[in-house]
Amino acid sequence: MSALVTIVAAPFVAALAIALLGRALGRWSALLMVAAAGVSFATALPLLGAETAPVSSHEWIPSLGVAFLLRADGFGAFFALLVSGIGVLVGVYSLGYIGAELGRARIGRYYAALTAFMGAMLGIALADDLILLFLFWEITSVTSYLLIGFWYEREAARAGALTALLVTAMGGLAMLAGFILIGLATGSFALGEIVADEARRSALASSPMFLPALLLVLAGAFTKSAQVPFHFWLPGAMVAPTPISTYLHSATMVKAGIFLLARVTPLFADSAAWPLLVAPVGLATFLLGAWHAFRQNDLKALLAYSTVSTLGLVTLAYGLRMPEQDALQILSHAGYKGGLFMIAGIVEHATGTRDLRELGGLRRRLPISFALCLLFALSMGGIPPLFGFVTKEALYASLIESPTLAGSPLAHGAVIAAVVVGNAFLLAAVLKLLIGTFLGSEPAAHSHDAHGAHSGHGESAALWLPPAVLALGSLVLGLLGESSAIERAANLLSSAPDAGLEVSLLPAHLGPVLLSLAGIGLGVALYRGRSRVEALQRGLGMFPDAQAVWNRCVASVTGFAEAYSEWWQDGSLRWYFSVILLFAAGISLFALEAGGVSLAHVEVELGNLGWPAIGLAALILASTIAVVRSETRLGAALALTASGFLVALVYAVYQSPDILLTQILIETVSTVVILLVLYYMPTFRRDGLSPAQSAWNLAVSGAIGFVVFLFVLLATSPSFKETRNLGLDYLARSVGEAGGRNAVNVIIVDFRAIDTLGEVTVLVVVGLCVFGLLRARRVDG
Amino acid sequence: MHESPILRTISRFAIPLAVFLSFRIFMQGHDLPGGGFIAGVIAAAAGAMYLLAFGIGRLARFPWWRLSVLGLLCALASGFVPLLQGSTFMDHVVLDYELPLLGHGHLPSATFFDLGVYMIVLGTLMTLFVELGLEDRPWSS
Amino acid sequence: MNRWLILPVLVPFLTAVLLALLNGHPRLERAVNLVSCAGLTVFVYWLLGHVDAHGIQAMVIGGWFAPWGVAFVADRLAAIMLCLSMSVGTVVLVYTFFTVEPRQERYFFHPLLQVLLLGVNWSFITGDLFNLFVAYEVMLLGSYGVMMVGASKPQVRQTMAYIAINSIGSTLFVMGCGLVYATLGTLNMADIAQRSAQLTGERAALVTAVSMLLMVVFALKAAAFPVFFWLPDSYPIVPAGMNGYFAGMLTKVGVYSLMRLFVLCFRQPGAELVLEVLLVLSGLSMLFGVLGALCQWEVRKILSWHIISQVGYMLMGIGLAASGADVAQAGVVASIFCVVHNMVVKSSLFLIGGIAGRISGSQKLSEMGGIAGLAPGVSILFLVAAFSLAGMPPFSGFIAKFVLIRAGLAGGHGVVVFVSVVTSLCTLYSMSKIWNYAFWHAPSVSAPLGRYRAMMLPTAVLVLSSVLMGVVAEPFLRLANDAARDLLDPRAYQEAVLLPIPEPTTAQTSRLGGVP
Amino acid sequence: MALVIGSMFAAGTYMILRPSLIRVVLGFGLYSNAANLLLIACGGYSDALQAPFLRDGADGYMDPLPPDIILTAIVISFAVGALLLIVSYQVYVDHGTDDPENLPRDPLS
Repeated sequence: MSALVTIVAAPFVAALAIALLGRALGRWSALLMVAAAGVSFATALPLLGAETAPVSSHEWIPSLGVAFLLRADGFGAFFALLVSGIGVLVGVYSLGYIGAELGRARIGRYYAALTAFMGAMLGIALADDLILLFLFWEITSVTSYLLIGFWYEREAARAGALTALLVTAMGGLAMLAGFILIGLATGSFALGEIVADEARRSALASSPMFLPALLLVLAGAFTKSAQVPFHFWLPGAMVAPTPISTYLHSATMVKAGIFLLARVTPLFADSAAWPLLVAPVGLATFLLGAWHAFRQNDLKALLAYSTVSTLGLVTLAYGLRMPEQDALQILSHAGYKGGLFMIAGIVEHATGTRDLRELGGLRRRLPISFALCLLFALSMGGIPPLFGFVTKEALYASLIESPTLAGSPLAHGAVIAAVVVGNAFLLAAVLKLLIGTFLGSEPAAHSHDAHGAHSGHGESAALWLPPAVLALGSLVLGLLGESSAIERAANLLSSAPDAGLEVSLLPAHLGPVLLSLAGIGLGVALYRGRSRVEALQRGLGMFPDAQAVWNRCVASVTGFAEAYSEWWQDGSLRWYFSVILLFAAGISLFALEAGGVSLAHVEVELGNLGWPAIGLAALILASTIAVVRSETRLGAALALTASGFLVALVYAVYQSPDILLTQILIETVSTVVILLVLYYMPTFRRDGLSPAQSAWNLAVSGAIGFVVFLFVLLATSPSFKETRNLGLDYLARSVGEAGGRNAVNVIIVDFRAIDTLGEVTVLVVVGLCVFGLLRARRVDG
Repeated sequence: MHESPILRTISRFAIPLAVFLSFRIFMQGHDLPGGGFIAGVIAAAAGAMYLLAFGIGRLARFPWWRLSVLGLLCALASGFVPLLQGSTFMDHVVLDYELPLLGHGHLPSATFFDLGVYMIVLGTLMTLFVELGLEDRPWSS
Repeated sequence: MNRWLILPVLVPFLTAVLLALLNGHPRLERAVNLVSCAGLTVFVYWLLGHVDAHGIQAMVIGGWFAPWGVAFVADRLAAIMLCLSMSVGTVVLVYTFFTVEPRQERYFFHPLLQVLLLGVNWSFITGDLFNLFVAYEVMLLGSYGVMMVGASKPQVRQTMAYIAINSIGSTLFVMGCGLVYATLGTLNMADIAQRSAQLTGERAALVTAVSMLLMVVFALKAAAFPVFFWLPDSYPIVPAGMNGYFAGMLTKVGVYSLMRLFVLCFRQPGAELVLEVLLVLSGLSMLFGVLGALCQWEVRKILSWHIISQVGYMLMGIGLAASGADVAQAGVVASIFCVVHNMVVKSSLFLIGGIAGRISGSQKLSEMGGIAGLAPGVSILFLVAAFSLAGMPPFSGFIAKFVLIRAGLAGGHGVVVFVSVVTSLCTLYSMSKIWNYAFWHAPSVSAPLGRYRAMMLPTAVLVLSSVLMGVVAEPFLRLANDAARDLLDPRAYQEAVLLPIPEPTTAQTSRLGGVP
Repeated sequence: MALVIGSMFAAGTYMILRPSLIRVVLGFGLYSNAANLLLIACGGYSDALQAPFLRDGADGYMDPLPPDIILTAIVISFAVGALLLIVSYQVYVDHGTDDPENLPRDPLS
């Protein structure tokens, strides 16, 4: 089994083991998860040095051109390392976070889902076959659904989980359609193959499917990484346990979307549509996220919005055709944001609340957390010498030299200004978090036990070790920022290895520094004047409130569904019959019309039929009308019988004695049955239908009658009737081969005896049904 | 159900007549109009007449649905035998038999089929009649 | 072996008779019923293998020649359907052992179940239009019986409506047979394919119109829009367990007949009109089926409405058969795969619904909750089945959706593809609605109300096979591919059925021992 | 002929749309008769033809297939009709009304 398969398979195996042993292991399942993550990490590490991206291909569904195809280029390997590395930390962290009091079975399910999710993320990182990618993609959606709903007794948890599932699944479906379009246009689902093959790429670019495919794939990416206008599901998902928020909704899953952007950049980025579609969305998300982050008082909500914001920034980078930025930005963000989430978890654990208004002065009770939080905050704020500063500098640098924007100085300036402002808001937000939580004085309102199981914990090693690792990394990478190793790595690991990205701690140019300083200054200013800003924000309200829009959509759809099904499926036989019959009549008329069948070639053959037959017809009509008009049950029944006998006479005209006899007998018997039942049934009432209803009934009846009339007229007229039919064969063979002179009877018991068998079976079953029904009622009550 | 004396007297003649008729028709199956079905219906009609004339008591005791099921079995068997004999389902075979007194004769499988149909029709129709007859009670409640 | 093609019909036939005679000995009945089902299941799987290896098998009842003798034909599609019918039937039977009430067994539950199987198998294997009608009637009678066995008030009431609606269908069916006979002079399907292909002009158009009438009949059976009324009103009252079989098979018989007749049989110029109509109906069925499901709050009702939308998927595949050759192929493949996937998953969902009801004493979402904690095993089964139905990978539903969307996009039918995607999103929504209320949520009961573990076994079989079809889809797709090829090119079918016929013998040598 | 069949179908339809179960059943009775007439008509007619009791040769007879189909159809529709009748009788017993429109709408109630 190749290394790539091992990377992906290890977590799934572990997940299965946990699912089976979960009850026994309880919270120690974490160790299995950590082990699996470790294995994946260790296996992925050597892939970095590889000259050519290692590939592992296994057949899956050849008839659909879908293969189990894995490929680890620099960016993929980087992503895999990120996922598995943070997986280790989250595993350890969960060990400290998820208390045993939840019950072993449930904890087991938690770890099973979490580990399976990790496997799926690794799959996304390495999948080279688009359909395989989609498979892992959906698995992450499902597992995330289950994990967000971990505290499923809470309404908020269920709602948040459902919204997240629906939004991401919606994007996923669109993405699948997009992938299929790509596959149809290029004739392959293997991404690496498509990218490498000039012919395939141009085939896609020139196909009319290009724009639809682009839009659909973007829909998938944007929903997954919570870009405007799909950003609303992410804050809602914060009801999940903090390790989940850390891992899924900050460090990895939400980055799957931008990972996808990186993957399809080579296919789409050269088109004119790309920057116009991607960059604005990214910028809007960046600003909106920063704006909302600053106003939040719930720690996790604040972090969630800042996450949205950063994802927007990276999307912007892709939109401006600067994919070389991605590894750098993703790494630093995963570092400080993951860390901050973990800190938030520790704080909540210790105090039982996440509300900044109830927090403060925790630097004494949680000194380590305070130190770590300080580092993360500085990194997030882009303060030297932390890694966040390095990455921000790099971003500013390439923004300034962006060739995509070079065309229009106005847009160029606007974008740069917007980015600075956004960063300022983010800095202000994180300052608010840091200071509001750890500095100042501790509110007396702290009730250590009010929040039950979660309150009163200190900083156990399992809790602070993982963020410490992240903080250290952020510090070290920052200090190493000057070394060429980092720069090489940043290039090697990005999705555009040879774009020549420049990374340095000491500013090479003046521009980026000025921008950073401006941003920092503005941020501090914002923080100091936060009361006024917040007042302004309150004034604006939750604008724009995508969540509300979404809710309204869902509500209106279900509302419409309710109205429709109440109206359509209203339990009224009359309505059902009418629709069915009208449908039959209408659709066959439509067919006749479409086929251009005309009555021109139809000769009516009354003469052929002879007068007795015509008289008979008149009688049948009379008795039929009698059935309809009769006001008494008996009259109607007998009229029906009469029409039956007359029909029998028609058979006589048609020279078919057998059915004549049968018809008469059956009519008699059914009359007996009807009379027997009528004996217990009520007498006829007037219909009491409104004129409209009667008119409707008449219309339906008329339509049916007309269509049947038409069909019979056509089918029996010589110009349409097929003359060389089976009947002749039967006549020819009845005597010779079946030895019967009565052809009809021979058919009944010889040629088509099986029909007769079925017919009598029906009789028997009816007998059984009636017996069962009446006896069950009479005997067992 | 109320039984009238006239009906009874008529039935005394009619029922045996009907039974004979049904037997006759059943026998002339293959060549002229007839066959198990019609015969069965006629027999059932006789049953109905009996039911009306003499009340339901005696007839109710007989498990008519079993008769129809057995009839189905009979009809199936007629198709099944040829299958066992290596021919296809419902192929026509003639069972030749030797009886001590009657000498040998032959019995086409179609006859079994007709017999089955006869029993089915009779059984089912009688089930309907009897069950409906037994329903006799006011539905005011 | 051809003469043994009768077995899928004959075995349930004899079993039904036997069971009726055994009435009153429930243990014995169960044993016989199970043995017969299991045995026949083995046979039909063997038959599938045989047909797959040696091509289409045909026999003519009574040893006559088609087209005037009634032919039984087993091509790949028919064999596949038989396998599913018997597998689901057996599984459901085992399940009902834990749910059926003595009262129901006393009044012919077991024989009626066999009659149902008989009718279903019969309609799969027959190759004659009017014989199909007879088979349908047998099947319907079986379903009537099973539906109202035990004769509770709602059962009898809804069965009445069900019978009435189906009577309309039967009348139209008879009319259709008569008109087909008048316009084509034959009832044998292979012969229909042959003769209709030779028609031209107005006669062809008339045949199309007639076939349109038949389409309505089968659409009614398949519960397609706008004639699905009977389904949501009747399925919820079918005895627990049996509703699994109903949901799995009955509508699919209609879909199967549509495939059989409109892909294989009717080939007159202009015949694709029916397929185009079907494509439109498919979109509407998906949409209005799933919409109906969205606003239900009772598990069985939700699932029943979803059947309609799922039928839409299958019809979409059939409808694509009107397009160019390879799209048609892909479409029919998709349709077949959808049918297979849906029989398995939909049945399992109804069975799981029954278990959930057993656990929480109700199937109203408002009265359920916390099953994920009460019975993790059941919740896992549901999760898999539900996500499979919603088309989530790596289960069979995903493959079905994938091949279908692929075929649709290849055919350039963007709209109906869009509808199908929206539908599967809504499906996901209502599945997770069940999950949110019945499996999550605060528990409605402190402990499971009834014993349910034994019921999980048969259910698990179905769920696992759905997983299997998703993970190793290739062999199933290969089979579906060949089956679709058989349908789209009728020659093999005709050669198998319409053997060269000797001239009529005028000699008076009778086969009945010499009636002169 | 076509006229008769068409009007019989119309009448049957009118019957089954009326708010009385018995009338519905009778309507289906009309349906089955009409359908059978349609079948026999589809066999084609000419007064030259005679009943298919074969002497020798195979021409000049009525088409024997429709009668066979009709026979089956008659019996089946009779059986189903009887079942429907008895079931609706039980419905009447349960709900005290023979108007399908007055029955409970919810299948489960």
